[in-house]
Parts: sequence; C-alpha cells; structure tokens
Amino acid sequence: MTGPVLSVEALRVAYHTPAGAVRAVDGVSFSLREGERFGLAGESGSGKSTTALALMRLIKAPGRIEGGRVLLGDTDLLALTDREMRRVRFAQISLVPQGAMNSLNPVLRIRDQLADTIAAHDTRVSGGDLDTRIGGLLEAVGLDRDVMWMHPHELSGGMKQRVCIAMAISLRPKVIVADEPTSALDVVVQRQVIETLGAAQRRLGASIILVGHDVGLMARFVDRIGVMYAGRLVEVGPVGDVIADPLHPYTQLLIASVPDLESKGVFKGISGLTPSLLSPPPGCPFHPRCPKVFERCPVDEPALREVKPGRWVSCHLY
Amino acid sequence: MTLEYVVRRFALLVVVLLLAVTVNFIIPRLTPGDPIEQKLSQLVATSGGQVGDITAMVQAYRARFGLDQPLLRQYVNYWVALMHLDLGFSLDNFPERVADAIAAALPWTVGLLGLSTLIAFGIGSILGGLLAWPGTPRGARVAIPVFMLLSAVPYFLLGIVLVFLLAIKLKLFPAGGGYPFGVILRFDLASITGIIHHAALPALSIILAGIGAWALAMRGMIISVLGEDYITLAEAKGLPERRIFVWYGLRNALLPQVTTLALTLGHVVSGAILVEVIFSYPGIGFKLYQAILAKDYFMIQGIVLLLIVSIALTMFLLDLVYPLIDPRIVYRRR
Amino acid sequence: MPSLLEARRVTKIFGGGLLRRRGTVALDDLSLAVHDDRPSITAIAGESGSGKTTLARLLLGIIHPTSGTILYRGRNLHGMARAEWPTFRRDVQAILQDPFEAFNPFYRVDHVLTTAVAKFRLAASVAEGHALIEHALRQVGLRPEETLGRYPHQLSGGQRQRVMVARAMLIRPRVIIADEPVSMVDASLRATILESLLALNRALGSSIVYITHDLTTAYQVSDRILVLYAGSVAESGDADAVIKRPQHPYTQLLVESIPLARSGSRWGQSSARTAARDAPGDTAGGCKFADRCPHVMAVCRRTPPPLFHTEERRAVACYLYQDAPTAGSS
Amino acid sequence: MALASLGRNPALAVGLALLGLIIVVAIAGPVLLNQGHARVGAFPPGLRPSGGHLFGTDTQGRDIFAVVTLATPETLKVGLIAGSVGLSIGTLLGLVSGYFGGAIDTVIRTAADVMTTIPGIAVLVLVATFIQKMTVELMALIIASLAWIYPTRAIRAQTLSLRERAYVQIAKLNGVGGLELVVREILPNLLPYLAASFVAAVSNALIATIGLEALGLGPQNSFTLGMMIYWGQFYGAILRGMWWWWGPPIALILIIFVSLLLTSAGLDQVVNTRIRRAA
Repeated sequence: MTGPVLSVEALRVAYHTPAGAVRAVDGVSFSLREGERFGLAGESGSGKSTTALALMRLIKAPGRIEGGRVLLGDTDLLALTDREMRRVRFAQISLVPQGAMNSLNPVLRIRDQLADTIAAHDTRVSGGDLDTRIGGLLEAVGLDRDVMWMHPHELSGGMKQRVCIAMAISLRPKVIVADEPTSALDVVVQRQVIETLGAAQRRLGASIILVGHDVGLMARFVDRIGVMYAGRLVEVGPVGDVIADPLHPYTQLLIASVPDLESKGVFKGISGLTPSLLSPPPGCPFHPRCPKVFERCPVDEPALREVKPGRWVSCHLY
Repeated sequence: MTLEYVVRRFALLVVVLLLAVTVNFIIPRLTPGDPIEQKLSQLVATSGGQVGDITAMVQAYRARFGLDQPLLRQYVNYWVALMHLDLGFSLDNFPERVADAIAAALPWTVGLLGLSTLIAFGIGSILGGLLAWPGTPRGARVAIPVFMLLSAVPYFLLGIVLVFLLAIKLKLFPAGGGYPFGVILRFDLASITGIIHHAALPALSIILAGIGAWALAMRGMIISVLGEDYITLAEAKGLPERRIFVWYGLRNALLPQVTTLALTLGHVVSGAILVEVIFSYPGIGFKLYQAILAKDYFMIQGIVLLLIVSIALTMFLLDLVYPLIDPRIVYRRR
Repeated sequence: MPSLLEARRVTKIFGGGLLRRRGTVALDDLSLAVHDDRPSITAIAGESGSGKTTLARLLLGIIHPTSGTILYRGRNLHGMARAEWPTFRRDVQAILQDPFEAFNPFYRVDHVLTTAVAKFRLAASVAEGHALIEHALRQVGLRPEETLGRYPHQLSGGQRQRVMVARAMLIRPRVIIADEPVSMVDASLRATILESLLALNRALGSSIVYITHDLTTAYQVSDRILVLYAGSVAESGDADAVIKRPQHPYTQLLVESIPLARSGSRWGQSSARTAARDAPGDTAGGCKFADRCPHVMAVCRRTPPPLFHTEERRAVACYLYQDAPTAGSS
Repeated sequence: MALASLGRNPALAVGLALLGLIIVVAIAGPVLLNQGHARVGAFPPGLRPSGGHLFGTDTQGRDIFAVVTLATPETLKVGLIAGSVGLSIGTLLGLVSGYFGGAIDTVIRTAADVMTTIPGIAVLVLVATFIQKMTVELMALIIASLAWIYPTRAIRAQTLSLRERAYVQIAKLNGVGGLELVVREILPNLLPYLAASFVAAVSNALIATIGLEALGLGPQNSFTLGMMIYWGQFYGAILRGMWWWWGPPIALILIIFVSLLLTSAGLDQVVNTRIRRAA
C-alpha cells in the first residue's frame, strides 16, 4: 500500500475582517489515497470550500493560511515559493471550479483557454499537435471537437463544466479538487457531468476531493466522506458506513434531514442557529445544538480520533 | 445586442444630426438682434466714418443671403447648403468661406486631439490596470493621489501651468502657435520637427490630464474584474502572472473602458478645444475662440455643427467596432 | 363554485421585438386551477428554463399573459378595476426565493411585517398588531425577541426566509405561491420552513402552489405534482404516482437522476455520458423532449403530444400513451 | 452610525471637510474683505506678491487676493445652482422613466442618449454667444440646461435595478403601490446615488462654466474664477510670467475639484458597502 497521495495536517485559515478574525478552517487533517474519491461534506459556513481553495493556495486577502501542512507526495505545498507553486498547479493538483457559468474567460475561445493551460507547464507542445491534444481532451469529456473554436457564451452550463473538467485533466495531475462542481446545474445535467468527472478520473488514476453539501450526491460518488462543521472535521469514514451508521450527533441529524422518497411529510431538521465563526462556542462547537450534550462538551474541544477501524469522529461520547 | 442594436445606434446618430442642424439653425434666430446688423454697426463704430444708412445696407445683405425669406424656406436652404458642404461665409474676413477655414484647421485638431487622446487612453489604462493588480509593488500605490490630482484639473488649466513652467521659465518649448513663425510648411524635416516642437506642450497637457482620468477608471474596472471566477481559475491553472494580467485582466476590463471612452468623447473634445485656445494652436478650438471674439456667427455655427457631427460619427464607429473586442455581441442571429 | 385562482390555456412569450422573428416561448398553452373548497398543495416541478417562475409571476398578476387568461374567482384578473386588487392581494400571497434580497436593507426586518398588518388592516390597535406578529414568528420557529428590531444583514438566510413565511401567515391568504422557498437554504434548516408551509395548509386551510426544481421536496410536501418541460406540462398527477411510477420519459429521467443517500447505483463507473442536447431543442413542431427522448417515434417530431389521461387524476403528454383518452386540461 | 462610517471612510471625511472649508471661505470672505481693493486703480498695477498684497495686483491695479475672494463664491454659485437644478430634473426624469418604463421611458432615454452624444461645450458656446448681457445666474441656468443629462442616466439605471429587487415585489404584495412604493422602498436606497450624482453634476457644471469663461463667454461685469483666467490670458499675463494673476484662481479651482472628487470617491465606498451588506 503506497503512502497517501495527499495528506493535510492541522490546516488553519482565517479571514481578517474589520469585525475580527473569522476562523474559517480551524485545524483540519485528512489524507487521500491514490485513485480514491474523498468527499468533503458540510453546510454553508462549514469551511469546506475554503479548505479546497487552501489546498491550491488560492486564498486571497483578507483570507490568510495561518498554519498546518499540505503534503503532496513529500513536498509541502504551503512551504513552496509562489513560482514553485505555480508550476505545481494543474500539473500535480488541479481544480474544477464551482461557478462554471463564469469560470471561463468570456472573451477567449475554448481552445485558447485549454492551450494556455498546457503551454504554461509544457512549453514544448505547440501548433498542430496541441490542437489534436485539445480535441482529444474535449472528446474525453463527451464534447464535440469543434467546441474548441467556440466562445464560452455559446455553451450551455453543463458543457462549460465539461470544458473545466477537460482543463483539470489536461496535464494528468495526481489530485483533482472539485469544489461543488454541479451545484449550479439541473439534476439531469448534474448526473451526466458527475459521471463524466468519474470516468475521466478513473482513466487518469488520479484521486479526487469532491466538496459539496448534497449528501445524496456524495453517497453516489465518493469512497470516503469527511463531514465538516464550523471549520473542523467532525467525522470521517467510508461513505456507506457513515450514512448507515453515523457516529457524530451532527452527522446523524444532517443525514436524517436529507429528504428521501420514502417517508412523506415527516421533516427532521437541526434546531438553533449556525455557529458564529467570529466567536465560536467554547469546547465542542456543536454543543449548543447537540441533543446529546453533557457537561464535558462546552468545556474542552474533542480531538478527531479513530474510534473504530477507518471510522474517525471528534466527540466526547466516544 | 444584435442587428437591432446596430439599427438603434444608427437611428440615434440620425436623430443627433437632425437635432444638431436644427439647434444650430434656430438658436441664432431666437436671440434678439440681428447678427448682421450688429456686425455692421460694430464695423461702423470702429471705422469712425459716416457710412450711409445702415438699415439699407442690412436689407441688401439679408436679401443677398436669403435671410429675408420665411423661416421654413431658410431652413430648407440651410439643409441644401449643408449637403454641398457650404457653411456660408465668414463674417469676419469675408469672402473666406467657413467650410474652407474649418478644412484648414481640421488636420491640426485631429492630429493633436486624436493622437494625444489615444496616447492618454492607452498609457492611462495600462497604468491604471497595474495600479490595481496585486502583483504590482506596493510603492506604486502612491501614484493614485497623483492621478486623482491630474484628473481633477481641467485640461487647459494644466496647459497654462505647463506654458509658464516649460515655455516661459525654462524656454524648452514655444509658448504657442502650431508651427515656427514665417515657415512655409513643406514635407521636409524642418517643418515636421517645427510642428512637433510646437505641438509638444498642448499634447502633453491633454495626455497628462487624460492619463489621470483613464487610470482611475481602469483601476476601478480591474478591481471588479479581479473578483471574477475566471481570474481565480486562471491562477489555479498556474498561468504566468503577465498572461493573467493582460489576457484575463486587462482584456476584460477593456470592454467597459471603451464604452466610457465613447460616452466621455464630448467631454474630451471640449477640454482639447480649450487647450488650443491657451496655446493659440491653429486648430478648430482656436478658430472658434477667434470667431467668438470677432462675433463671426456663421463661423461659430459651422464649427459647433462640425463638433457635434464628428463626435456623433465617432461614437457610432466605436459602437460598430465594439463587437470586435467583445465576442458576446454578434450581429448575425446565432 | 368557480375556481379561486386559475390559469386557463395561458401562453407567455418574451421578446419577439421589432427585428427578432419570434421571442422565447416561456409558457405554452398551460392550464392550472386552485380551488377554495378543498385546500391542496400542488407542486410545479421543472428544470431552469421550464417556465415555472413565469407561471408564478402570472398567477400573482405581476406580468400579463400573451394569450389565455388568469381567473380570480372566475373573473379575468387583468380586467378587474384597481379598487378590487386589494382583495385579490389579501387572498393570493407569495413567498419568494431569495431571502437575501427580500428585505429592504434600509429598514429593520419588522418593516415587512408591520406594513402587511397596516395595509391589510389585520389589527385594530398597534398592540394587537404586535401580538399578531409575535404569534406568527413563533409559528415559524423564531423567537420574536431575537428577530424583531434587527436589520436584515444581522439574520441568517434561514431566519430571513422564516420571517417571509410568517408574513404570509399573518395575512392568512387563501393561496400562497411559494417560488423555490427553500432552494437557497441549507438542508438542515429547510425542515422548519417546509413544516410551516404544511401548517399553513392544514391549520389555516390555504392552498399552496410549491414551485421547485427539487423533486424530493416536491414529493415530501405536495399532494399533486405538475412536471413542466420547456413551458408545457409533461406530466401531472398525485405525488406518489408521479414519483414512484413516472410515465413520461422526461419524468423518468428526472427521478433517475436524483442522488439518493440510501439507495441507488454508484455513479461515475460507466464511460463518459456524451453531452446529448442537455437543453430543450427548439424543434419547430413536435414534442420538445424529442431530441433527448430514448423512445422517440416519428409522430413525436410532427405534432406536440396532447395530455393523455392514463389513469385517475393522471395526465401524460407523450405518444407512448396515445391510446389513452385525451379530455381538455388536467 | 454616520460618524462611525466616516471614520472608516477617509476619502469622504477629507472631501467633506475641504468642501466645508471652501464654502465657509466663500461666504465669510466677501463680508470681511474691503471690497474697494478689487476696484480698478485701487493699487499700482502689476505689483508682485508682497506683505501688503498677498497675491500682488493685476495690470489694472486690482488686488488679486480681493478679486479671488469675490470670485470664488460666484463660481461656486453657478456650480451649485446648475448642479441642484440638474439633479432635481434628473432625479424626477430618472425615477419616472426607471420606475414606470414604457413610452415615457423610451422618450426620456432617447433624449438623454442624444444629449450625451452632443458635446456640452458646443451647445453652450452657441447659446452663450448670442446672449448680450451674461450674468452669473443666467450662466447657471444655461449650464443647468445640460446638467440634467448625467443624473437622469445615473438615477434611471439605479431605479431600473432597484425596481427588480425582491423587496419591491414584496412591498407590492403587501399592497403598497404607486408613489408610496417609490418613496418608501426605492428612494431611501437611492440616497447614496443621489448624493454621488449631485457631486458629479456640480463638478460637471464647474468644468462647463470655467470652460465657457475661458472662451470669454462668462459674465463680463462680475468676478468669477474662470473670467479671472480669461482676463489674465487676454492681457498676456501668462506670457509676461505674472503667475500671481492666474495662479490663485487655478489653485482654488484645483482645491474645489479635488474636494469634489474625494467626496464622490467616498460616496462610491458608501454605495458599495451598502450593496455588499445587502447581498
């Protein structure tokens, strides 16, 4: 079993707003095996997208990566210089953006936006065989070759997202970070795009981190899932086990609140308000809304521990 | 933004031309007093002699130029004359025709105004873009207040300061005029250097004031473009800084910048005219200034009409060119 | 008894100006009726561009139909005198999609509630009005002391949407048009909002037209579901029937694409699904779903399919069921 | 709340402070000053700046300091009158066409588009040339005839976008309609834009005034900053290096414009934070 492709250790990211420091990611650690699909699930404000962007060092002011390590193989991405990081981006670790609608440059043809990605890392390729390579990439994601001569505004939402997938696999990276790639798409197109992403990833043998809030989508696509709440990982484990037998109280309520096509008219939600990241509640951040809260919870913060083989949770119940 | 857009812009152009000609025709006729009578009485006053009965002279002159006919007829005549590019005679140095005087002054203004505005637009946009780009060193930010100052002051006031400093005090440049005194303009090195030497200061004042305004406008646009998702993806793709700045930043910020250019054309031309006055530069602006001093009404009307028409045409051309830089605008029904 | 609110053979075309040949057809000959005597919850489900929001705006009288009529208690809404609109407003209310833009940033959140009380004269005195407001807020799971007096940006999306539901509760309308009320709210907070919609229906007897792109919540909340595709009804019927035994190929594709947490196959195993036309084709005549339909037949491309009544309270616009009777609107 | 936001908005604070200072000087100046100094022949001509005459005297013996003190309020008066007249017309037209739309909107929009194409200076020159006795008030009205264009376009664009906001729909559903809706729901959110349009209208009016005066079309018998520059240039003060004649008016004009620019930059910030907070 080779070591993990990517391992994240105690990652911390904060946004310094006039009202104070918002700790968006507060000590997140997980690792990704080769070819594995890891789901990073959480609701708005949980810090999942910030974590994804931090892996690619795309956090912009007033955000700042405060600490931790991101090991791709044995190089710590957070320690690289900007120049070194630029070479790693898309060559080793690539991104499928959330808002496909305006992630493509509206004034450049699709071909130019694929060509400059390749040329930025592989200056030998040029002219004719660059076009054939781009044509091949587009076909690999189910698009017609002559889409490359079109401008973004001529493509539908689903087609634009497929172009982004083609870009993400163009340099055969080891890890693909997909930040809610289909949240803006209709359900039918969403399934087609996710299946395209899955096929491309399997053919490349790359690992994927899928960030999202749709637990159902996670269940259908990922191998392992990590649930985030208030900037921390509260539970990690194989997706089937976590959904069938969730350990952390928040995960239990989250999975219960996902509507399904069985029980009609019965609604289960989570009472209380989402926590403020400016001044998070002491101890376990979920304690104000946790049905199983007891005296230890508001006092000290639980660490993420492996309570069963492959099943990690950060809760004093275990 | 389709064929309908082109037709709408063309209709706007036609309306502007109609209005310009009509306004130009009506305003002089609205104000009390008759321009010709004033001109003649002014001549009489200055020449000191007894020059017969003014009113008879005025009647003859009005008949000669059809000014005694009903208003509508005059309006039609005015249009017919326009069609033949006949803007009437200059009252001040009769029998020179207004159209010829303008034709003589036009190249100077187009040269000075056209070149310096483009230079200011280009340099200003790039500097403005750099100012907002995170890659640029912090130190550059000191330029923002300087640009603010420059864009605040009207063009020609800057001209006055430049004349005083560079022409009077340091004697580096001539204080006015378009070409060396007494030189017959030929396509030879001497005339050309002479012209450039004279055009330097007026051009500099247009460029300096223009750069400030364009830089601030572009800085605002780049800041809004920076927030776009395609910039984040461009950085994620590991593209070189320069390519992101030019092809993703500037290229997209250029679109609203060109629209601003079209909208502020009137303001730019107005400013430049006054620069010509300060430098007594032989362009249309200075001609207008002289015509005002001499109360040469037909010359004033001609120049004003030309200004309005040329700006309306330029705006229409900019609207036609716009789709070339913004692929989303297509004339053919896709 | 005439229907309370009805869209009868309504078509809406946007654009189609001077030079553009024909505008975009948002709604094509659609009929829907809401009755006062038996309050029901009808879901209008469809992808973006299916015309569901246009239908909402038509039913609310915000826009005029290009052809067909909107009837309020049997009378043409747009034919009514201005003086009669307040009664229409009292009977037909709405909950809009975007909690962030539904509040005027200049005022505190109370403004939207107090205006409703004043304009519809819901209370004799200020104190009584205040009591009504506090009661409505508690009904949607909000503590008045934590909500009133605050500016919109000081409340979360979920809280703001619940204030919107409270506003509707105050007015006690006969019909509520809920246009994607929970699409911008996290799953865990949707429960209270969907519950309060059910409460509005059961406790206050208000009919609800629930507009959504999400079939699972449509199934959870509504009695009947109308599936819209490119401006026309593809299928309509009882919620169980439409979801558990979908008949129209488009509905089948929709149900099949829903990612369920506890069941269903693994995605991303088969080869890349080619991007077959993923948007409705503007085929001249014929069924608009023809390009994407696995069972397309010759007749499908010729004339648009009428609604066939395949079973009790069920209608499907698909030639696969052409031997079933067709009878007027659903 | 207002003071707190000023703290975080230096541009607005400095801009308003400068404007305040200018207005105080413009009002107090003429009252405290001995107006006699500004009369022809009051002092020996062409004196360089000295203890007695801060800004020296012009070729006709007027004390420049006195003239500038009298000229500033006049120029400001033109700017403010033209600006406020332009703004009120612009707001009315902008609100009506933005909110009600339809035929009235097409008329107003086309009129504004056409007038934007026409360079202001050209029309103003034409009108000013044919006016015999130009006064400050007349100048303001002429400029006001064009000052409504920018505010109309700006307010119309804002009203169009505000009209589509969900809270306007909600207000309609609450039974609020017509004028009450415009006043209660749309106008309050327009305030920052109105302020920004006013500042823009005043600075455009000032540019137009000074432009016309530089061509000699300003009021002949009263002091304004533009006319000072015109007479200075007319009597060759520039060529003869009498910088103390045209220097002070240019400096004052610069200060006025910088303060207006800072204020509008500050207002843009207020407008953006309001949008960011609402989004």
